[in-house]
Amino acid sequence: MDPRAKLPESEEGTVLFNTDPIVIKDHYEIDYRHSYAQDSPFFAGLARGKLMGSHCQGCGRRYATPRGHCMECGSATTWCELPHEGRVHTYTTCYYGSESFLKETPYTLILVEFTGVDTLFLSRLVGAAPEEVSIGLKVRARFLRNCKFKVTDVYFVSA
Amino acid sequence: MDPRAKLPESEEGTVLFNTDPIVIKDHYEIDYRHSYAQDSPFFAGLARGKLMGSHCQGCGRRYATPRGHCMECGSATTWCELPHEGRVHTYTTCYYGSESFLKETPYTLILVEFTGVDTLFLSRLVGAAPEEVSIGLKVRARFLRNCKFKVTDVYFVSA
Amino acid sequence: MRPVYMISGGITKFVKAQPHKDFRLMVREAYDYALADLPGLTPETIDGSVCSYFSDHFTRQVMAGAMVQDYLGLNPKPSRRVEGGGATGGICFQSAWEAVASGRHEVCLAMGFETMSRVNTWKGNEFIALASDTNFDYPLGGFYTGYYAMMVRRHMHEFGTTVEQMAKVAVKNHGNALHNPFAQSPAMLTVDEVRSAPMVATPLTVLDCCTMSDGAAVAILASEEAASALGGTPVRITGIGSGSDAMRLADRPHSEVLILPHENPEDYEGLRFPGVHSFRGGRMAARSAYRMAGITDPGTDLDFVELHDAFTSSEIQTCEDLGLCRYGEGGSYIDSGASFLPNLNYGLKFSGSEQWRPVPVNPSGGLLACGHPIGATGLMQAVFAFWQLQGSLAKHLGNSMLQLPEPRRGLIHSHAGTGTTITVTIMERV
Amino acid sequence: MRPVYMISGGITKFVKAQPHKDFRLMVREAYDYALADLPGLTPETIDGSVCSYFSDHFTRQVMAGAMVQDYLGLNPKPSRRVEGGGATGGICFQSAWEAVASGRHEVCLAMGFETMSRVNTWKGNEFIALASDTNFDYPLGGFYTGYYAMMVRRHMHEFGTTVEQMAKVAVKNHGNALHNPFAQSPAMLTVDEVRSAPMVATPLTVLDCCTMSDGAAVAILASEEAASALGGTPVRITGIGSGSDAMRLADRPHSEVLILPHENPEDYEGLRFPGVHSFRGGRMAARSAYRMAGITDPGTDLDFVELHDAFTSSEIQTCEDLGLCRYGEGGSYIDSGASFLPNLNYGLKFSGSEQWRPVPVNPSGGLLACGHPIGATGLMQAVFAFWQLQGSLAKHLGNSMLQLPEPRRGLIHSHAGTGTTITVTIMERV
Ligand SMILES: [Zn+2]
Ligand SMILES: [Zn+2]
Repeated sequence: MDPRAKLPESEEGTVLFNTDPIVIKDHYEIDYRHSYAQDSPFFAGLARGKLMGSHCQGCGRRYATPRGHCMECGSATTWCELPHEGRVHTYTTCYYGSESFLKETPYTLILVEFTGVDTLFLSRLVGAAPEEVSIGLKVRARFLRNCKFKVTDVYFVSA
Repeated sequence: MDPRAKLPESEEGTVLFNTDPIVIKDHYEIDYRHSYAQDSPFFAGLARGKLMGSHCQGCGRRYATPRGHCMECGSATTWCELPHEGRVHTYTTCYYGSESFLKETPYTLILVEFTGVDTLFLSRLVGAAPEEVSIGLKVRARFLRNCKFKVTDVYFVSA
Repeated sequence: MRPVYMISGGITKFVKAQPHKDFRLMVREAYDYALADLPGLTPETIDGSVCSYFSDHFTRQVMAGAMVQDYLGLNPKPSRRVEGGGATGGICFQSAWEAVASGRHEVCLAMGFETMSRVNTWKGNEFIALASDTNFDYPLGGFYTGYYAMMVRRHMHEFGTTVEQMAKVAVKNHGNALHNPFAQSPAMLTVDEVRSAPMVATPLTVLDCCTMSDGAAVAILASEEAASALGGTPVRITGIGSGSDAMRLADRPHSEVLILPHENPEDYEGLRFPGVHSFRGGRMAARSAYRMAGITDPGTDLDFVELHDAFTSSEIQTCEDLGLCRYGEGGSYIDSGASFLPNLNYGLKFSGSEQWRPVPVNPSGGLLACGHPIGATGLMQAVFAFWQLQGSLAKHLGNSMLQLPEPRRGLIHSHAGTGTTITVTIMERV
Repeated sequence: MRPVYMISGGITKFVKAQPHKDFRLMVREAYDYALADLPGLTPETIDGSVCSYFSDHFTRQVMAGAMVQDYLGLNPKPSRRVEGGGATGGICFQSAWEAVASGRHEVCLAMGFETMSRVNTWKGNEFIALASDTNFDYPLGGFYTGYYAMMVRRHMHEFGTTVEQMAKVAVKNHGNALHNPFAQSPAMLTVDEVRSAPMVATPLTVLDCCTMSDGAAVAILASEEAASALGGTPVRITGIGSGSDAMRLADRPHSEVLILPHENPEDYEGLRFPGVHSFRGGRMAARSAYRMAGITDPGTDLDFVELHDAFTSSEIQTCEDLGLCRYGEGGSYIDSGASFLPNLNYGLKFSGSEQWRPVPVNPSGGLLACGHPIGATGLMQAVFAFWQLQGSLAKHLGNSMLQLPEPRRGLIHSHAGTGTTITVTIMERV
């Protein structure tokens, strides 16, 4: 045992924002290996320029965003392809957003209705000024060529 | 409105760990402006080479780690200085730890008893091989000169 | 069902940032307030606690509730955390009700807090947006104000609701808060000021939105026996209800309206519900709470409402969900002045419609003006409703401007992200 | 108190990583199992749910419970999340009990999950360690195994407990799991293998510790009326208790033992309690649950125990907290063989002491061998206890090796970080 043991001094210090009270800058980060699990075919579909929804084998409902089991009757669903054209059900233009997305502001969000599909699809509308957007506007899906396996690989433009 | 609007393609892609299911690498990080609030004097004390505990004004209990109100009687506490010498109440040597601390393994944790103080103090023991540590071992506090305003600014060695 | 009472409550002032106090000390202050307000109440009489905070991200501490429990000196008594997004405080209050109603506890402490100032506002918005689907919604912008903006845009389309009607909600609630010293942002506003404030997500300006806060609140619930032994002026909890909806707006059904006792299905022919214009979970919560409390016409049976106005639009939508007016009438309802305090001057002209009985909504100032430290908010509403029903507002606020004459029955309403979880609780003067 | 029954349950197999299913689908599978096991039970009969998961960090999703609720098609019914660290599942079960006992629900679904495989093991340990004081404990190494190691080191000092006694717990629980197809890591082990496994934090080797898992479990609780209407073989919940202790080991008192009905204060002269050797919250939880269930001598009155053996050491400590043996006797108790299944061969010699009545502890394999997907664990225990008391283990496990003959009363025990929150629930055959 060494009663004179000393930890080495380091010059990596701590950022203080205040001393009364002591407020420190504290950083935390996480790397996930995030699985899309049963929804993976949707993201694979984006890479092929397809919008994949779910079709309930029990009650026939169609979901514009994938869902392995039907919310209404509980049956398992199968995959179905969605149309690329739809209408704006509602919209907003965001001038602020989460920290991660601030650099993308302003951006316009729309909920898309597809004929024959029972739920909506959330996406961004590109190429329209905020005042040009309206409920009922016809829109068409576009896909990024360099797929990022994110829901943002698809976006909409006016049809 | 521009029906031919296109988002620019970017070459920042996504790391995939698997395609069936699709498993992506997903990073998240946070910067806190973390306040030590009412416990700030403890951290200021570390910078001055002092261990500051709490002394209950109601029942007289002394706490080895600061606590603004007494857990037993609910009274407010005042600050008191703790001795720098104590004894090992219990210990362990960790060969693994959280991701952030893996590079520091193995490290030895001790709970320190101080004479006249009713609770213990958690710290690291430095300068002792795992098999040299035992309950009752006399230990003495040491302080980093380059303070980081973390509880690790103090550590213990055999006395 | 075993009767349950609220017997005391306490709150801290809600503020933008309180770096001098951590969450434990803030709850301690609210708790000490509640203990001091009912002399018979001591820590020994408390059987256990339920703790409410929204997010491990804001606390930078997992199991923060265990640290509050030990800071209050309540070990080794039972404690647990409940969470339901923005409705966390309402869920906490109802969990404490269950603990007492089930016979498990005689006296149960409901305690809640949030410290939102430990990150910047846009990071805080990000934490909140992590409570939307992180695969399908969050990556589009990660922004709850955007989701609510889409909801009210559809409400405007379906019902003709206007941005000026929304602005009046801000005028009312900030105006009420001028008389509430616990509120974070009391203000005398005009409709023009609300509309000309910076746009956040069309059509919502920054004054259509509540702010982030640091704060804490506690409510103490007791059985009838414990309530009479401890004295004071207990208030009875006569109805509780809760409801839910799909996490994602996009996934919600377009189906038939859930009907309240005073309504008819014919009132809503052709209306698809909830779609993205209304909160099905709020309607469900109200229906259950009304059934338990024996309320058949909320507009007649309630004397005031403290509801979750995180956005001016949600107050309008919620007045409809609660049946204070019919679906589609929320805009005219605020125009009528029925939800304003009759003794205050807001600088507004009302429509003169006498279609609705006056029922003050958010006399405290609501989330818009009090602030919204998430885990504390639903309990803050309970404390205000408790004081309102006790008739003790003058004592606690230092003025009686917000005190209604002889209120008999009030409603509190707590709400999570676009209506995923909603609670409604009815409280009555004994 | 209104009687409450468990009427059905379901679990997924616990595994190291289940990337093909997200948390919603895993809960769905457990839920479908429970529905299929009781034909009268349909989604329509369920009044609401309580959801249990430990951490927003593991889910990468805040309000994950709302997404489970909608995936199960349970909107717009009430739902809420409860959390209490490692005891989250036990808290969930007791919250569902409160929902039914209070009269709020006739049938309540308790559902829990964790997906721990979405980060590496040491990051997962970090998430768990964020549930220790992030100012005063976490920065020292951020490691719960280290905290438990310090506890058992003191237990060894106070009572002479040995590492070989701890190893026997691992031998027992992994051996039991050989007959449980839902378990993650069944194994025939020896004391030597446990001791020669890699050291994690002295004296705990990797085989003294449970592993991280992906998995889900559900339990369905009902009132007496609903239970008889729905048929099947309900099991009655006769006692619930819960306790807490200071978040930090260092802050815990060194005071007097809380005494159970069959004990005397003189048994513990000179013993300072809980110190860091014992779990005061577990003792408190047991005492309350025993009082409610009318248990005066747990060693005589219980037929089996499923307890939270996140570490071999905690099983030994917990047998003492529960009063299966006295404080300090936990090591001799495992040596005696009283907690082993009499029909299995573990390759061990027992001490021959007949001081204690045989009460199998963790016949399922416990956390050590079943795995520990945090939010599901306490509910998995409930499901095993339910099947054990029904006498239906052969049906669910495909063999009857773990089925006790005519068990009358069992105990389940759920536990959070070094004992900050602990629940004890008593279940009885009707
Ligand atoms: Zn269907
Ligand atoms: Zn004291």
